[in-house]
Amino acid sequence: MVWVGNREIAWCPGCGNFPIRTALESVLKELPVPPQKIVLTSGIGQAAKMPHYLDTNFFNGLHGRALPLAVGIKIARPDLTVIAVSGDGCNYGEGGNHFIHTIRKNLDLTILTHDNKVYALTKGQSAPTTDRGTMNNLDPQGNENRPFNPLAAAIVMGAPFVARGSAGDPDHLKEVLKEAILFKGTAVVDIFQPCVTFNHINTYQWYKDRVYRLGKPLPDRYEALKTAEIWGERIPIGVIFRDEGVMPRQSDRIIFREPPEDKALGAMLSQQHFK
Amino acid sequence: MVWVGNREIAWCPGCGNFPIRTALESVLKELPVPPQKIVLTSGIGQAAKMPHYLDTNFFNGLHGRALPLAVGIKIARPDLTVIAVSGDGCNYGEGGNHFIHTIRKNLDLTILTHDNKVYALTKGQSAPTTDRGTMNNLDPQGNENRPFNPLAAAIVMGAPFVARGSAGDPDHLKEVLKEAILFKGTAVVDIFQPCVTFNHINTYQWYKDRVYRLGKPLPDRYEALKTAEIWGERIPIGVIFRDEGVMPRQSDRIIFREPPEDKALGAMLSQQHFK
Amino acid sequence: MELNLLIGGEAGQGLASFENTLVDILSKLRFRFFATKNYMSRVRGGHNYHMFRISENPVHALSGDGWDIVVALDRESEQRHKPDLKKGGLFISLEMTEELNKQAREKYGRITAANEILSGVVLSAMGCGDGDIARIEGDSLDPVRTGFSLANKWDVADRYPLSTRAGNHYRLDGNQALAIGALLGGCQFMAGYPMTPSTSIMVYFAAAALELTVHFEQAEDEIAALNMALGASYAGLRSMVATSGGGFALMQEAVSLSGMTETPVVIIVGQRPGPSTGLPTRTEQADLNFVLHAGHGEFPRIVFAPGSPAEAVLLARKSFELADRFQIPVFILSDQYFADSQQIIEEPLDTGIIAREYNVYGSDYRRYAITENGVSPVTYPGLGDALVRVDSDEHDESGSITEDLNLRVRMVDKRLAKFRGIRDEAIAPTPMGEADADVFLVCWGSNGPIVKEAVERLGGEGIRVGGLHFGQVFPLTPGMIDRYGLHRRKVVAVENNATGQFASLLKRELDITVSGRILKYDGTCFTVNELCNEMRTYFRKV
Amino acid sequence: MELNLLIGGEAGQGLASFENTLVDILSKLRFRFFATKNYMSRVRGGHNYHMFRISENPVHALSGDGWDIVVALDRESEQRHKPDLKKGGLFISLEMTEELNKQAREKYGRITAANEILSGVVLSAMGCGDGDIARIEGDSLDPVRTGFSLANKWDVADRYPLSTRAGNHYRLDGNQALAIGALLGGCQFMAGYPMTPSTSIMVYFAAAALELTVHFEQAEDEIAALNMALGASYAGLRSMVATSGGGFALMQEAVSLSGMTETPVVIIVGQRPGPSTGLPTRTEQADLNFVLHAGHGEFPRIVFAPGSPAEAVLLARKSFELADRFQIPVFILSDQYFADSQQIIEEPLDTGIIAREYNVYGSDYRRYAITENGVSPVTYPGLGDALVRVDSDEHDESGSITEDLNLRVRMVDKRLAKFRGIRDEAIAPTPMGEADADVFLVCWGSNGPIVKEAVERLGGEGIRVGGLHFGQVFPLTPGMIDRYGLHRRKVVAVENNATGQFASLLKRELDITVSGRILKYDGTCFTVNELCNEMRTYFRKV
Ligand SMILES: Cc1ncc(C[n+]2csc(CCOP(=O)(O)OP(=O)(O)O)c2C)c(N)n1
Ligand SMILES: Cc1ncc(C[n+]2csc(CCOP(=O)(O)OP(=O)(O)O)c2C)c(N)n1
Ligand code: SF4
Ligand code: SF4
Ligand SMILES: [Mg+2]
Ligand SMILES: [Mg+2]
Repeated sequence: MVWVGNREIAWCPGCGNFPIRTALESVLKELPVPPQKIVLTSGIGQAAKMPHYLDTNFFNGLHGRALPLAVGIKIARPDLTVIAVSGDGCNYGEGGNHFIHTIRKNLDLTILTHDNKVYALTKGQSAPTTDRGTMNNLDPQGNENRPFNPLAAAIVMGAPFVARGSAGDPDHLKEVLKEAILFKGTAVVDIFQPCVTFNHINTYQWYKDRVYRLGKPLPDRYEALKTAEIWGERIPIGVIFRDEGVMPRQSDRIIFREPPEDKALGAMLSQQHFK
Repeated sequence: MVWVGNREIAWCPGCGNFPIRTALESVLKELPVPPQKIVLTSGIGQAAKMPHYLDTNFFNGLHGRALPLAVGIKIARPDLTVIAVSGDGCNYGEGGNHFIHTIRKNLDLTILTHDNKVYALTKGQSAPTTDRGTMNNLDPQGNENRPFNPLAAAIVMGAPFVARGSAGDPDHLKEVLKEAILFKGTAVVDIFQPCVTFNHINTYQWYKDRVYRLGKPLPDRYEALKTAEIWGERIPIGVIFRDEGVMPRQSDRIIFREPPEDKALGAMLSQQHFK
Repeated sequence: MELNLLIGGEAGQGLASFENTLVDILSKLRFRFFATKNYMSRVRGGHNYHMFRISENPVHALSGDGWDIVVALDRESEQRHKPDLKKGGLFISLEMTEELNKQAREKYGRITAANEILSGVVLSAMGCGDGDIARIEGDSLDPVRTGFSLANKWDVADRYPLSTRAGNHYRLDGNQALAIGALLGGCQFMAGYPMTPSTSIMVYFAAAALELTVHFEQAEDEIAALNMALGASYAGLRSMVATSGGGFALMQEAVSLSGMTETPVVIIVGQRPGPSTGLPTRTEQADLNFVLHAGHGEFPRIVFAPGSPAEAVLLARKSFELADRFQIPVFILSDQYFADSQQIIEEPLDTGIIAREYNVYGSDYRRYAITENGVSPVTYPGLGDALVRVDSDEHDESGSITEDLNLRVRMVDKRLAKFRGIRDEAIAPTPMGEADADVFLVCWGSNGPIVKEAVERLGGEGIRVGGLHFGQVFPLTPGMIDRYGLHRRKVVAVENNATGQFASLLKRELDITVSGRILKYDGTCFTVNELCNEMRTYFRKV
Repeated sequence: MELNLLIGGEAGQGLASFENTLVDILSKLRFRFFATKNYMSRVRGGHNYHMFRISENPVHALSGDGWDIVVALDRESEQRHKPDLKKGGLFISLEMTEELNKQAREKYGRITAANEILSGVVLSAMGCGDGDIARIEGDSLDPVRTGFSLANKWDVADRYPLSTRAGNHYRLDGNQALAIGALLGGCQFMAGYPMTPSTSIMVYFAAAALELTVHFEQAEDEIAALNMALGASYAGLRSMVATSGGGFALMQEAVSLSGMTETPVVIIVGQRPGPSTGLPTRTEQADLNFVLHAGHGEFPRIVFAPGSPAEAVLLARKSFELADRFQIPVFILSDQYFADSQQIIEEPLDTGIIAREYNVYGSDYRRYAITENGVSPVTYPGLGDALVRVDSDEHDESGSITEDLNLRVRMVDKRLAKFRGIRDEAIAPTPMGEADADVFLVCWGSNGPIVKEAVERLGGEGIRVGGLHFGQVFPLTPGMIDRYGLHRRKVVAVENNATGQFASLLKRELDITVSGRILKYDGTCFTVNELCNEMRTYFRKV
């Protein structure tokens, strides 16, 4: 059992989820809003347990469905800071349709994905981000699918803020997370997360040998796209794309605790009312 | 009622689906395989009725699910020519998750989408490709979502063949369709299809004023991406990206009518058998 | 006295506009009517027809007794429907409507005036003259008068004089009634993906969002729709979705999520003939079992099936109250026939809006505190010091994942304990006909008013039958029916499906043996006449 | 004589490897055993335990009578399970296993040797000596002998001498049995998305694909999985999917599609406690209703629920035959307890592979030709001149969309007509205990063997009870049970759920009143002892 403070945490010792949790916890503490005004949504998987290990509101829902929950919450309550956090299988696999369409909605949301390139909770199958050729119990001859590039997909869907962090560089990760959450609009962050139990390829050391921090975000979408697709000996992390020009929708209209007035509804109803 | 030959067709007179049907029909006739070896899959919508109006095998399945049907068929029967054809709502909306992941599978399939930028069969709601600001009964204040660009998405997912056709240019469309179907690998074609009943913006004339034919496909993915995103006064059609380098998987392994042999299964079973 | 009218033609010929024009005039003139339609799943062509029953008495079903007037906008309509014209009825042929169109174009410069001219013909047949049409305004007035002259020419004026009229009333179709009920129930959030026959609920809600503090969100799929609604409900808004069988199929996992997280939500399922895509624009009642058992695992629910727009307003409103009270999913079963039938409502509607309560708790708040009745105190993020932690895994009182198996049992018991309160609230079925008859017809949902009229008609013929319409189909409690002594009577179920799903439910839940099943599954509704015939046969056989 | 052993510890401490080592040795030595496990939904930490029952008699359930040996790899295991150690039983403490690990490392240079040493202790307790272990090969042999010495040291050698052993047998867990049954049934295509407790069926199938002409495809989600399987089935391969409640929830629409298009498919649902995510690694039988009513609309289906691996092989094999024969979806209900229990099968298995038939038709082929028994001739694309046209809308005989409402009725009748043939094929329940007892226990699925042993044990005590295990839970026909006169007896249902879903089904389908329900829903299976206690209480009350 791993304990952090007086919390028992159900992750394996050494899991990349721990530094991500620590980074997120300190960012949440530094936000200009109290924890009561923050809601985390998540799906099912190891990463999706995250909300249980932080002191905020949360809705830990279904595998793959963290995003539509977040959309419903944000539309209902523009006053809340809404962050969806789940694994790569959850957000890009089972939940892939929500990933592409939530971005298109242009709400002021943060989408965090722990990218361990594996279905960890179910013990090691290929995730959308798994490299070709990777072998596991359901891919005994090696995964044949081209890996899904979440950052490139997010850019193409029109996300105004697209970034990558790494559990192996927690200080940098903290900065990225903070910038993402404070960004006004849909912010997408993919986070490299070593899974010490099931992923023996993309280890801390593997990332350490490759990852470098980007400087300023790239202003040009195509440059950003190219950068998002850099993979191999050198892999960039940081804010890859940031577009200030887009105003998120729906930030002003308050309907919570503002029930429709009898009079207004009466006026509508009167069209069906014949006296 | 519209009749084509002795077929009654349930589309509105003037619908952009007619020229697409004619083009597809003549391509199918020119293919080096008999109609018995061709399978069309489709979902639900106006476009999805297409297979009923052609003389091949078909599986007209569920709204949004033309692609997994096609995947199952192609894996079972590499000897068949498999074409999935449906509307933009079907393939990119309800079926968006299959769109992105089917491409990653790299099978020898063709994916055709009639892009009328509207949910026509349900009478006019916004589709994923609908422009921002478009008004309709469910978007009385105008659609707020960024439009989905299917070609850009396909390129980013790694599709080796990505093209656009237009019902308003049937000769060109026919060429594009033929090239797509003959291509060995996943070929994605988005087809502009005027809906004369529900889409009063993207009309034949609108396309006529804008559409131009591309020359050779662009060899560079980023150039192709840029081209895929050109929108406005001038809109390119044609094969935007074509990568010969990728071999589709699974074209060789025949299992149809080759049931496992008693002996082979016996050998496996013997691991569980103790004498 | 009544007038039964059918107008048939192709999709795209303006049948729906005619319906709107006529019912609008009828409503304004306070005529009692029932209107419904039968249409194909295509935008142009095919064969559609709209049916109107205009009467001195309140009418809420098709009589099935033949047509007084048939209007054929194409040859197919003539072939199909002219045979059902009553003796002495008026057939308005293609040629006659062409004359009508000509006048519309020539006299009024707009083809839509044809709708008003034809309405004038109908009004004249009903005995209306210039004096009656004061409530019709502006543009329409003169074309209606043209219709009067045509009626004279076609010798149909005053043939079906309707003297009594309704008072103060509402005119609604089933989907409007559901949407209004939802708004009255304090619903502020709806997410949806278009699907016949429930799309128009979304359309109504989206339109309401222009005027009221409510929101409609078009989702990328039905999975997202229900998850969004659960998110919005969790965040503080009464929420709903509406769909049909195939879309509801995609919502199953989130239904179970609602059950586990105890997040209230209202789910409207507009039934159409299945399986799968089936007949997308027709009617059926074959998803009862699917809705009763939707979602994996065990959790409490309520299923309503209103029979009339008035009941729909009432039950939709109540659904939101009960969903919140018990923190459960509440289902409303509708169908295409119900959704697309317009009629007038003469009973008064309670139009007061009810709303969610917003209680504030401190930092020791536990979302799943175990209570006697299974219902935990609820609050929403950002109110007071409470953190609201909800979880799809089995959880402890504070919402944290648990694998404590004793606690698991207590949590199951807590959730299922709500059934007690739910059963206490059960809404009794509506009795019809003779309370002490030997034979009882039972029905649910849209068949209610049809069965009611059939029971009354049979009673008029001296055939003693009782009837029960179930507006609440689940749970079924002995208290709902004990006064009717159904165990001693012959029970006949009337259902729009092929297997008699409600009949089986009565067996399972209340040990009632249904001895006869009158089932229809061709995609159309029953008519009163059809039901009466079935019952007469039944009595001959018994 | 038998030996009951429990080993407990954290996830990641090698409990599963120990289980594998021990059952492997036991199998080779032809001991009769039953092994199952109880584990948490995490990869490391928490509390897991594995249970073994090794016996002279065939054993297929946990006895629940206490443990002869408890091995605790951590303090929590000691606290939880030492109290259940039988008087005189052996407790192997943390300190003792540490000694064992030390020997493994020092003597054999590999920690995994500890599994063999511990197995040696157990074997010695069972009376094994050097002479018995000839069938154990190579590396393992010496560590097992080390275990023998430890057993001597701990004074447990020969304490539970097991003299009789099984003959020729198979060793399988529930999921292996299902996968093997599927392969024997000619299944060549499986698509899936990982989900406990069904993932290992996929693992087995994916491994089989390395050797056999079958294919496993990992899908992007469960919706895709079932649609792929339907595509493959349409194209010519017997196909299946396996999942659990939440994944099955996502397959509902495609279930209905299978019904409408008459595309055969086999669907395995491994149940776990819900609603929603619930307790992902525990056991329950609460998805019966969900599976019975899965998919919108009305269409025929069969639902099996095997109780033993042998029955699982048989029914899985048969599922493919019946799915093809009637062109329907066939469901197999399993659960985590069933999936994860390993045992030996002594009855002979029919290991002949059956296969689909490939008939060839001409150009006048009609996929949905209406026949007396509802089954149309079937062929596949590319065989002969036939075109194979299938449609999710209502369709005519050739597979074209139709809105002909008379044809609609005939097509519904055609599909439902298959129920007649299906009912004729119904597999009778397995009787247990006294055929003329006044009290009958009924159960389904994994409870079968537990109830069987309980009934026998009670019989041994002079308590006369009969029992019926239903391997087929739907449809239920009078013919399946008429010889047992259940209407005259007291029927008690045993189910792993909180509401007694099968009991309600018996009421609805066969009008059998279940007077007692023994229900368990804490995520664990029944033990024989527990059931016997419940029954003794029941008899005291009656
Ligand atoms: C509908 C559904 N399908 C499958 C599962 C089983 N399941 C639980 S977690 C998981 C994969 C988790 O992978 P990922 O999202 O990458 O999270 P990780 O465990 O790697 O952090 C799966 C398939 C489920 N809970 N629900
Ligand atoms: C699961 C499900 N949801 C909704 C529908 C209703 N529906 C039928 S067609 C359609 C949209 C069709 O749009 P598109 O795919 O673009 O086809 P088009 O009619 O425009 O050619 C919808 C929403 C359905 N049949 N199934
Ligand atoms: S299995 Fe992998 S992802 Fe899950 S907790 Fe362990 S190391 Fe982390
Ligand atoms: S509604 Fe639009 S897409 Fe459908 S048939 Fe008519 S024109 Fe074509
Ligand atoms: Mg992962
Ligand atoms: Mg479209």
